[in-house]
Amino acid sequence: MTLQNRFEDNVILTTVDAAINYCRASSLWPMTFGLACCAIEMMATGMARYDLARFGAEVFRPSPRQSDLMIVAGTVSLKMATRLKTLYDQMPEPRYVMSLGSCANRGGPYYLYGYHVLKGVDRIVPVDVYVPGCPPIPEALLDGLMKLQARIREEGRHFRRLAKVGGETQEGPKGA
Amino acid sequence: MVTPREIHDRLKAQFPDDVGDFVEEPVEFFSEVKPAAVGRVCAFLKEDPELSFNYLVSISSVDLTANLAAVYHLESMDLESGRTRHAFVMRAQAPRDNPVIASVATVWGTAIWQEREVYDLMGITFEGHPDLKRILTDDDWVGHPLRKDYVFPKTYRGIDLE
Amino acid sequence: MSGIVDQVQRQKALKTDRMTINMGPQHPSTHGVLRLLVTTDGEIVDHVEPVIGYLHRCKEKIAENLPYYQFMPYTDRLDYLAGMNNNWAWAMAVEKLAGVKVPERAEYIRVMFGELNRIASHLVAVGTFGLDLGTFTPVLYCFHEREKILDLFEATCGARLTYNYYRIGGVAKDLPDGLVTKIREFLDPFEKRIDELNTLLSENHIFVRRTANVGVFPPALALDYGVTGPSLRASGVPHDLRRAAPYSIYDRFKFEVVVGRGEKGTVGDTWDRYDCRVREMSESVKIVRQCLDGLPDGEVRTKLPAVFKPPKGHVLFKAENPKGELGYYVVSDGSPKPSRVHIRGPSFCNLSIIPAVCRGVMLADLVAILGSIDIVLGEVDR
Amino acid sequence: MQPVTASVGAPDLKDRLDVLLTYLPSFLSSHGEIVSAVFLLIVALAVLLGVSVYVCLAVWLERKISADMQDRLGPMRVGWHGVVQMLVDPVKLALKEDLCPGAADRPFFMLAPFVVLAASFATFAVMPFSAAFILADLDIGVLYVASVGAGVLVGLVMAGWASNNKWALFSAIRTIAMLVSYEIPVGLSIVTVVMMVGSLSTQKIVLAQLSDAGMAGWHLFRFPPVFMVSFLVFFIAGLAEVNRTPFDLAEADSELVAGFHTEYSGMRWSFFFLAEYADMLIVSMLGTVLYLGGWAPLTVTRPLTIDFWVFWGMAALLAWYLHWLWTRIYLPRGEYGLIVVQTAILIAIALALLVVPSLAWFLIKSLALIFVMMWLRWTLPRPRIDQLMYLCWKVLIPVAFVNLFVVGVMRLYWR
Repeated sequence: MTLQNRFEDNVILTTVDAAINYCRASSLWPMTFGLACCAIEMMATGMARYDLARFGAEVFRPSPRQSDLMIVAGTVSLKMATRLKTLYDQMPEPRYVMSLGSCANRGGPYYLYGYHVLKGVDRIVPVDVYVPGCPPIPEALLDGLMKLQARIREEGRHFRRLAKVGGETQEGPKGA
Repeated sequence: MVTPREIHDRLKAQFPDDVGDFVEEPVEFFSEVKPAAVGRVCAFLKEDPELSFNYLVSISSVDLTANLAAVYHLESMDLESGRTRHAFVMRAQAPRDNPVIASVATVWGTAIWQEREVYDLMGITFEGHPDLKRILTDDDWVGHPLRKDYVFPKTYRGIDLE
Repeated sequence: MSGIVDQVQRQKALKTDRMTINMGPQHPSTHGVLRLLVTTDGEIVDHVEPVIGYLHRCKEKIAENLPYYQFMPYTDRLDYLAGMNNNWAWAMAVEKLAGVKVPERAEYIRVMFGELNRIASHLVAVGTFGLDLGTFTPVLYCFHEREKILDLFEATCGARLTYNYYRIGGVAKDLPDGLVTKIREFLDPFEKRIDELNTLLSENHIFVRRTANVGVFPPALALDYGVTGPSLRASGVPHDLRRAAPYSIYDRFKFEVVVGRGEKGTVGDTWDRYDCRVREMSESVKIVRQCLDGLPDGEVRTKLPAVFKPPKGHVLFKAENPKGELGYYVVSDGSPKPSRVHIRGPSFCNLSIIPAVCRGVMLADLVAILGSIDIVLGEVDR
Repeated sequence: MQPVTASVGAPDLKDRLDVLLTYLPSFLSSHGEIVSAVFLLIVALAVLLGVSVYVCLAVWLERKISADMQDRLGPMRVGWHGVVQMLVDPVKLALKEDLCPGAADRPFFMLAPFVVLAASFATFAVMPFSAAFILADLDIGVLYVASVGAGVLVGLVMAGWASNNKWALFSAIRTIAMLVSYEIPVGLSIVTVVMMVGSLSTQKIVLAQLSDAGMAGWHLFRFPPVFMVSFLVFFIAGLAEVNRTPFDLAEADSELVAGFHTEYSGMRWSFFFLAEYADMLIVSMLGTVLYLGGWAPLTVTRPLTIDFWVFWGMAALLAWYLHWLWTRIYLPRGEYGLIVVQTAILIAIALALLVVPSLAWFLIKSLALIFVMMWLRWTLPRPRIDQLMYLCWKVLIPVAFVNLFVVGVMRLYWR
């Protein structure tokens, strides 16, 4: 059996889990990775008016190795798709992906005639949060971030993601 | 100020075999130039002290069904005053099955990328270009997207595009 | 003795090699998804080859498949820092092709928003340029001002970045109530903010040392590579389409064409390109003020048929965008959809000069030069 | 389970305890080094813990200070004004996956963060936190800081080389060039102080600055402007030594992605981070020891004497003047009531500072220097590598040499 089933839910473990999840949720460092228009709104979110720092997420790390959150901000072209996958692979677990904007979600306005546009970033990397908009306003990005934080806080066990490295899916029923 | 008509006449006198008709459309006038002669003609347009077209605005490709065409927009700019002295448009058509046009990359630096773009998206080959390869799409891309008969790919590097 | 000779021999046999580095597509200072293949000799850059296309979004193909009206939102996403200007150029290109007249009030509104967007775009350019040179704070001050402009846009058309506000034959709708006052309220303290920026960044000794005499674009070379906009003007060529070939109603306004003066170094160096943008913001403020003073009443949009068919023909229309000359080459075959649209992106041409000027500079200078020409990848790759 | 041992074990244990209690005092008195070693270990762990706590605090402070300078709020959501952020980040980093790139030189890659961390933490051994609280009052204390501190360089180069990443390699090359060069001005300005005091011991240097006149005894104010120049050279070169902006070329975000730690993740990366902030503290502490009187109080040591009133009177006048300037620029005139209150507060602070222990003085001064470092970081752009070398070899080193010469002459004739 997997490692997970050796531990039953008990007070200590769940408390530790909750604390760890809280830490992870409150310290989501995004990668400096802007693709298109949405990246400008992502920058605007980091700036004084919207101030991503309030959520502890202003530490934009230029290297994927040190980041927790990949904000796919903008259109993923086919030329970029393989590189994006590489970047995702370079991130250490636990890692989260936010698909920002219609293009990253589903191809957006380029869905129909965009021969060179990937129709949804979830075709190559697992996505945790989708933020709609073209581009989403900074409030939407903040909302997405808070939704992601809420999800992380509710994660079943802190090693759930670790246990599934290399697995097919990152998602599963809670506490599976 | 030299009008496009006068420039066309000068070109016709200089290159009687290479320069074709002067087409007057409602908004823009242009000269037809033989594809193999584009390099020569452009070098002349740039070097001639009176014309001195020092600014290639753009090379636009057009799919004319039977032929593929490249449209060159040229301007002559006075570096002191920043004014445009005169402008000129010329078009070169090459047959669809073997679209080859002489390169102007040695005449204007900006043509290096612009010709690569035309090659990438329209599939016109520029003869004499120092480094003609795809620029916007990746090297393993199939087809030239801006042609009217282009079929959208179904998959690319294992990614489903439907 | 022989030991020393051996050592010398061995040193001669030591070979130094060029190193090829991949800068991007994910790199903090490539302003998006540009990739630079840099061959270096230690810190000295030997050769740079930009690799573009990571944001190729098939705009030209899409334009062929959509009616003229419907391509408008896509133009927003070309140079996404200056959506208004892109809209405007498209509108004017089609208007020129079809011979559509634009009402007076719409022209004023168009100029006004075009210039406001120019300020917003330059603010980002200037701020991120500071970011490239390693100072983080100016960009926040710049975005602070930019947000105020975006507020004005949001009040008018409801969007912060991709406006889709201009229409063929005018603008989408009239200004909301009280916007004129709001614009004035923004403009009055804005010039002081520019002074603040100059104190913080432009006159900073380290900043000047980093940018002056670095990456000089000689005017003839710049034009040869099709460099336009502030980058060309910084080289001392006063070429501004607003003055050289006035479109819309630019012939009515008094403003100065900003050129590089070589104040801190050579004409056409990185500092000049930066400085031109800063000074251009003041000029844009002047134009907006004149617009506000002369804003007439009346219609804002010419009525056009729902199925809009321009006559057969083709046109290349260029407009002076914040980055340079944005050109739309539109071919119409008389149908509701354009037969071919080619976009001459200013950033595309401005970027192409990089291999020519970045030989022998240091790696840090390469970043500075790249930042100073202010590219937007949406426009480079289209 | 073996219950047998448990039943017969009881008398044995009592016997052993008796033996232990009988012989332990004599053992300890005859082996004093063990006692001191254990004691040192405890103190060293305390310092280690203290420095780690400081790093967490400094990171939070840096985020808040930068936010304040940039007109934003900074961390707000976890705890009061995001103060818990300094616990949250380390926990997250500790639980992140520890990656080692396949092409990396694995042993060196794994080892490098520890080398850096060990080198920078080892220097705390000779820091005189107070008159009594010093781990090792070496006779060559300052030399020890300079030489052990240089061990950081080894770690950084290891990291840069072993990562097998071109950006990291670039950064390593820059680090070598920079750190080796900047050791010289740092060393030269340290020598000026050492010549003045006549000792390399950090504690002796502090004691030499301890006087009844308070601040006037600090080296910084000795023979103005000689030691002020020396301090400036030390501080600028020190900034470069610790890779802080404007001299953070080794990890220049906009050029080298993240420099030598591009490939590091999780805890190993946070070790670099820890070392960077610890290095900042070392330079600040060393600056404090050498120029700012170490743990010597800011005020005069004898309260309520004429020196005391002169010093704080001057301070009050200065505060009044600054306030006057401020009102001239930003506020309507005539707020003299505020100035009176301000002066009163100043004097109250002065009285309160008299009871501040010397350890706190040391920390306050060091943190003040750290604040200056942060302030510079969020204000200045970054020079180019050749300009950095120019600054070192053609500006700082000549200045430091001239300064050294002047101090030498003064030491000879002007005791």
